[in-house]
Amino acid sequence: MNIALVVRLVTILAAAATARRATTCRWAALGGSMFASAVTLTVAVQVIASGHAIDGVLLRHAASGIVLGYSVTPLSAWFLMVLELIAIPVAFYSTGYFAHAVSASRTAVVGTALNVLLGALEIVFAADALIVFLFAWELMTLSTAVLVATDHQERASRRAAYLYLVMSHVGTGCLVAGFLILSAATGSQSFAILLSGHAVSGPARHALFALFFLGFGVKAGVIPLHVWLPEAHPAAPSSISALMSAVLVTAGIYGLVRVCAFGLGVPDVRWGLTFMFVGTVSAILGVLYALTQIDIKRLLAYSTIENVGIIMLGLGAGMVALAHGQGALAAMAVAASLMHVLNHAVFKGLLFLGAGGVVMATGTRQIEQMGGLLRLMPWTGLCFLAGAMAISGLPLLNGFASEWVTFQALLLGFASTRGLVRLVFPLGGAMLALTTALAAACFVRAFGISFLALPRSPEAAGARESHAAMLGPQAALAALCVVLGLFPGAVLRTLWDVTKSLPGLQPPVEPSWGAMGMAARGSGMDAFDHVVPVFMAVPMLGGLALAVWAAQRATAARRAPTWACGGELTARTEYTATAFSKPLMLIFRGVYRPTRNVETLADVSPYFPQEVRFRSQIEPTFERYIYRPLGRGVLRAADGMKVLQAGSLHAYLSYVLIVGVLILIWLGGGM
Amino acid sequence: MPLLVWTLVFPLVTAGIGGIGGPRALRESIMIGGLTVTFALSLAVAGQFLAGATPAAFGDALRVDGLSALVLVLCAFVGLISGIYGVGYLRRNEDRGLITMRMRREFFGLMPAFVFAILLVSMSNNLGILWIAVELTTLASVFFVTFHDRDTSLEAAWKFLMLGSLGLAFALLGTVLLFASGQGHLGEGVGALNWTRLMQAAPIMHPFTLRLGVVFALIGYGTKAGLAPMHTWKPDAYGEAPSPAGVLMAVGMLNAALYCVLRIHIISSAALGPAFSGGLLLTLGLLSVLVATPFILIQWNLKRLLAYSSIEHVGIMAIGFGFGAKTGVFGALLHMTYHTLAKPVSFFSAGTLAQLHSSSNFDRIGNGTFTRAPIASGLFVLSAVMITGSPPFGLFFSEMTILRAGFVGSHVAATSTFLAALIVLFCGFAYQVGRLVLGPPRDPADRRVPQPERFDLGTWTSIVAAAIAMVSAFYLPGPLLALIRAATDVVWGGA
Amino acid sequence: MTDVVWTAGLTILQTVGLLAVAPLLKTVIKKMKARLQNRQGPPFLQGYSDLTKLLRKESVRSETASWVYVAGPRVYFAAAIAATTLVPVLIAAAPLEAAGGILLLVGTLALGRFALATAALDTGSPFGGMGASRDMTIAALAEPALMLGLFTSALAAGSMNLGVLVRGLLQQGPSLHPSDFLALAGLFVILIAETGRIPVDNPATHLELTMIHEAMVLEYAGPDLALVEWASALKELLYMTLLVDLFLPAGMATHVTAGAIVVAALAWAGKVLLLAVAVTVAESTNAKLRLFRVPELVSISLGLAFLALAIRFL
Amino acid sequence: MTANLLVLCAAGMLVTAYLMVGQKALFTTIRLYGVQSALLAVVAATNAFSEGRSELFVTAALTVTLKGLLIPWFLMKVIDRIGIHREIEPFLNVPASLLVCLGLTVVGYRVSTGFPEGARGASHHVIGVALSMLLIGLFLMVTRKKAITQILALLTVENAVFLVAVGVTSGMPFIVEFGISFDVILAVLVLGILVQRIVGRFESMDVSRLSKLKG
Repeated sequence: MNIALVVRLVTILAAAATARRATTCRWAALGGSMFASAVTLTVAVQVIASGHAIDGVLLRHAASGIVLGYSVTPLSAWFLMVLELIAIPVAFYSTGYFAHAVSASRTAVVGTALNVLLGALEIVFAADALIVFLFAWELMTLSTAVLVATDHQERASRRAAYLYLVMSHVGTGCLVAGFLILSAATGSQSFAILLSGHAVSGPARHALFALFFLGFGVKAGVIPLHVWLPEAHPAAPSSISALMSAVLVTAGIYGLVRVCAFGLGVPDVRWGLTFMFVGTVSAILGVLYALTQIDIKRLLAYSTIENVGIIMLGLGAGMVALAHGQGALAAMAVAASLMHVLNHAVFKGLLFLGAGGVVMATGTRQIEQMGGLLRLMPWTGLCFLAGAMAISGLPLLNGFASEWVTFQALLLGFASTRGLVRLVFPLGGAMLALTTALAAACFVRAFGISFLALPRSPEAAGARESHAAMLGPQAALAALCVVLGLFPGAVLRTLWDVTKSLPGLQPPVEPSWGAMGMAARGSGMDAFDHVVPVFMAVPMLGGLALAVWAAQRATAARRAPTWACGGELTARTEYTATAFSKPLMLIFRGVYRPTRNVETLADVSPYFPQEVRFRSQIEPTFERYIYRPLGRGVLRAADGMKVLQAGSLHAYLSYVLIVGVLILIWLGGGM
Repeated sequence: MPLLVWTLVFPLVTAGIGGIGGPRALRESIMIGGLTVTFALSLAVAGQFLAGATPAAFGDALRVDGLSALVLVLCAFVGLISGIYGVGYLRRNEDRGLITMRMRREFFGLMPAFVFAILLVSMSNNLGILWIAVELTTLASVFFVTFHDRDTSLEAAWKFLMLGSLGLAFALLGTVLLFASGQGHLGEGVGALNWTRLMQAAPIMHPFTLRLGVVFALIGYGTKAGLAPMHTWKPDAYGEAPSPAGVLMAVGMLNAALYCVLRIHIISSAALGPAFSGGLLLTLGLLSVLVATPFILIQWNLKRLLAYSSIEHVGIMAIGFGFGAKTGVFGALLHMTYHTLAKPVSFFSAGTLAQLHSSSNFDRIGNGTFTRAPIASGLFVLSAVMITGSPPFGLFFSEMTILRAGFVGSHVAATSTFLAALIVLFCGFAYQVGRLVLGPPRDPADRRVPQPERFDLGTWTSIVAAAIAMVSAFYLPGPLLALIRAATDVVWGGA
Repeated sequence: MTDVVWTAGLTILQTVGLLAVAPLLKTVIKKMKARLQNRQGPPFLQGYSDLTKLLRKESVRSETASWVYVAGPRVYFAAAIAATTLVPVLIAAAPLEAAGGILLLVGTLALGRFALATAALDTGSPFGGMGASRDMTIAALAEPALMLGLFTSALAAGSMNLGVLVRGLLQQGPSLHPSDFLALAGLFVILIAETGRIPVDNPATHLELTMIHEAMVLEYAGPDLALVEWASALKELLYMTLLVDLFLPAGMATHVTAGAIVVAALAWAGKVLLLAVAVTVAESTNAKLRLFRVPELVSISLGLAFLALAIRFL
Repeated sequence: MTANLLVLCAAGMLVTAYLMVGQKALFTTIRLYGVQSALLAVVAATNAFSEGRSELFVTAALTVTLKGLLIPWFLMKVIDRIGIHREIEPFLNVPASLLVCLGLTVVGYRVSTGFPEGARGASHHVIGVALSMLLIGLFLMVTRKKAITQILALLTVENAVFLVAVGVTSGMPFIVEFGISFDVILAVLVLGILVQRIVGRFESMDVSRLSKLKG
């Protein structure tokens, strides 16, 4: 671990030193980063394999006597593993990507910030005490802000960076308060003691839960704390966006798991329900917003919110189970959410990398301007399709696996709890089903509109396939999607080892079905359900073969133009992304509150319009009704304070007079 | 003659020569030389203290204990770097022909005089001498406020002097009352006002008189330190003073004033227990932080921004002392140290930016300075990160320590308010820095094209200062740490 | 080893069997509809001749289409076939129940839908897009209701694996719990929605603007179209069988003897026919709903399913 | 006897302070300040007698020369040099001001009761007067617009402090006393210079116009 961080440090220095020569700097920063990540990965794997934590000290801050130490517990190791599994491909990708997408003058900044971010994330996951955690947490925030503001000429990215900073600082404030209250209560700083769960009890516990929920929720981007996410993630360079969406949010998740779920003693049922509720809302709203985006990176960002929601749902189920003292069930639910952390990281990373390639090739982020890219960038297209299918939770790919486990957890939760609470579980399941189906719709749209049919703009028509250095990582991640999808058992088994280390969880002793399959057992029922994707692959291939054989005449097909109602087929006759999501937009108009205005420009008579302009937009509910008023209020209050310093010496003197009189009255024991 | 007297003599002499005149090169070298020697001497004095001695002179009128040693070293350091930067700063204006003879005399004469006054404060053990020394700092700094001789600088100077003198009157009353409360137990002669004697007499002082005295003294010296609601002179004065003097005021004078506040605080803690003056400090500190916050959010002027930030920081230190307990006091002193190291960077870089654009008004400077003055802007961002208490820099650790002391001392409400204020402050700073540094480059059609940034003395000084501040975040030299510990003992241990 | 052979054999037999029957079902429903409208209707073997004709035809493809367009029908077909292997038909055991249960089934069908919808966007024809959009929309709305409906019976039987589930139901014997009827009603609506029947969709329409499923496959011709048609027929049969399994498993063969199989076959045919009649009636007595009325219909079924769950377990 | 004299002088100083609040002519105010300082000197002298502390005589002498004569003379000179009309226009009209000052006096006296009855039983009166004067002086600073009047107000505050020093503590250590007086002189000089520069720039010494620096 130390080695890894030393490497990071060296890399940072190297990157800073070679700032003037962009190429050298790029290779130094990214190469070093890959090396460091590899080292950390080995540490993580080692911990997970052995099941024993690795501790150590990074630095002693002599001045304040604060010791920055780390302790890689199995849980930390899991998150570290996820982090590095993405970090390495991202760095590799960046070697090709930065060359074109990041101006030479900024390479050093980006390279350095990237390494700082990764280092900070590593420390966040491995931190063993309060101060070091907050230290890394802050560092993470700052470096991310720098990355978001990379393109600071753009007003949008400045705004995004600022919004991000503000939101995360409010969050951090909650964390500082929470942790310091804990440490004041225990008189210690080490997580081992702080998060032993015996620190506080009574209402204070709920207050702390609220603080931590807010603090980590902001980073995780759960609704309604999400507003920064769809601004910040797209603003950064795509490979960074991949990192942010895939891993940065998991820092928030990590906190929620480590502190909210397992750090404050046996969770209260209401906490679990809060998690499930927030999770469901985030999932559905997230995917609904994603559905209507035409900026591909914003679309992916919103889908991140959706997946965080799914993760929260599983976690919440686990907490409810813990509250009911059902260790086995809780273990499964938590495992489900942790599994989804991994899977989401993989396919979201993949999708962002793909999007990055596309944006670079077409020079636009609007999918309405793309189209027909599959023929021009076949490999990117293929990988993106794989990612799209994975995120839509289709079998044989990894998305399905984790959602399957989540479903199981929810159903078993229903089967093994009593009272009205139990109805929450199947409802959660139904909502999860809705989410998945909507996600499928969303990504049919995303892939179909941007990669299929005719190019919708000259830029798209002129797109060229990405550099091999950028394709490699995508291929690797796509492959990972398939492997994790076909052998979910292996992942689940690993997770049993991880969950073993968490208090109150009782993972099954003998994991059945080996690497290929997963089984779910409920209390009282054996083999509630199991799944072995590989088996499913067989009839699939069989059916495919049959289809090909049956339709063999189709192999020699005649080509003919698409029928466009007798007209000529152009990009303008194609179905647009907006049109695609129109039905859902109308069905869920309660959520979107869409506003549309149509203006008809006619010169002779209104019945023969020259031009019809149509604009439709969805209302940014949270921004408009929560955040904007808040910000305005603060500024107005600040403005009001101006009168204190209005420039009149007499006023200033009167303050002193007043203070003097008041204090004299006070000392005189009142009048 | 003992070493600490030399420490005072040198800046005084330097001031004298600087005031007389002579060729530019000579003046510059004399000032830098003098201040360097002063710094070296202050280190030597601190060394004596660490070696176990307690340097003193004039019948303990001057006496260097842990607290004095710490403040002495910090102030001497600030004096040195601001002196060097000042030379660079003046050169820039000389090149642009903005400097008159009066300015030269004032600058080279008053800079070391100011340093002298501050050092005198930090060493004096006699409350009377202390008061006189503080008065001297005021008189010395007034002329820096009027330095540029603009309408606004006169206005600022008047306000500064009025509030300052009023504060000093209060401080004097406080001193008199302290003296009165201990009458009969303090003996005769100058020594009667010695802090050490007051400390001995503390337990038997007349409580009411003492209380009144403490209150007035705290308000008085608090005015000099810029605690709200007596802070109102600060933005005006800082906004008008040239940056090098600004640093001396924002760090040197601030530390000195805090030193006085602490001396009073210690006496009252010894006599009445820490709750009384501690509570007062906590209230004033919290008030300062809360007052500073909104003005940082809506600030329109670079230097005033820094002024409010210094109000915030003095507030933070006061809060730390107010929380009390060893942790709080230690945190506050640590904060003082790191603030002393970090603040000059922001003043220097801000000063450079202001000079390049010949204005410190955000609207006049316009945004996107990064493309025009990368070094200064970079340093400014860096210093902003430092003084907002973000990791990996020192103020993060000190603020954490103070916050922790607050929660441990179960001042939950106060600490939470403080924390919230800190967050808003960060947001405000982030916004201001963002709009200043980032953004598209100013269009070439613009007439107000700034001076090109050059690698001159000023720039180098700021770079070095930044380097020191950054290194110090991770490594404070052992002796300095020992000083902080000793100072903590003085303030809390009552040793 | 033997059980591998057994599984393989059963899988192939059942798949082939269902593939063979599927076109008949569609025709039967057509026929019954025609009769209700006092028309003659097509001959019973119409479905087969359509398929053979289509399969023999030359295939024409859009110039703008890519490999996705080609893959679409094939994956759709394969998914339908794969799905059948998870469903018990005659014997109280699904051929591939080792692979997984209800969730996998739903997932597999979703896979097919995904493939077809993507392919529909590939030609650049506005109708393809329209069809895809509407199909995905309705599917998305149907999904939660479907899941809830399935959960109800799964939780009742204590398993999500259709094989285990059916055996469980058979052991419990016929239950007349009201929740079953509610769930059945709910799932029937879903059946209609998913198989593109009136009132949700009109399989017989020739007006593009009202099409959903048809619009999606508008561009396909010849063998490609044949695959799509065949697969959707299979899918319909599959859904019906699923309903039968969940709510009326009586008569299934619990052990493999010729007699039992024959009985099971007759029983199955009867039950499916019953459902077919129900579908026909629904189609003939309702007018097609506007697209934006569909959510209401589906939400009704969602409500039914949830009600079923509630009254069953509270 | 001495005690009565002390209280008498102290009361006299308070009266001068009230008169300062009460009337408008600039020169009169300055003279009033002179008188006030003289009374302060008397207090010092009385204490010198009663305590038999010779250095208090020096203090008294210093006070008379510096505050009683030098400073008033200097201020008048400044006024003459910049020749502005000698009216004072306060923010608050006289009756209101007097009322406020009464309140402040009450506060001052109320606090003074907390003090120990010093050797001569006078101290709490002296303290009361001193605190009241302090507050009144501060009040004058707040309400007076002209730079000079503000300086006078400040000096009144200073006098109040000195009154405590000589009246209650029977004198601070001499060196300190000397240094302090010296500083006061310096301050006044600087203030004078500033006033001249202000008037030279704004053609007025109405400091309420100095309000450009906001926010």
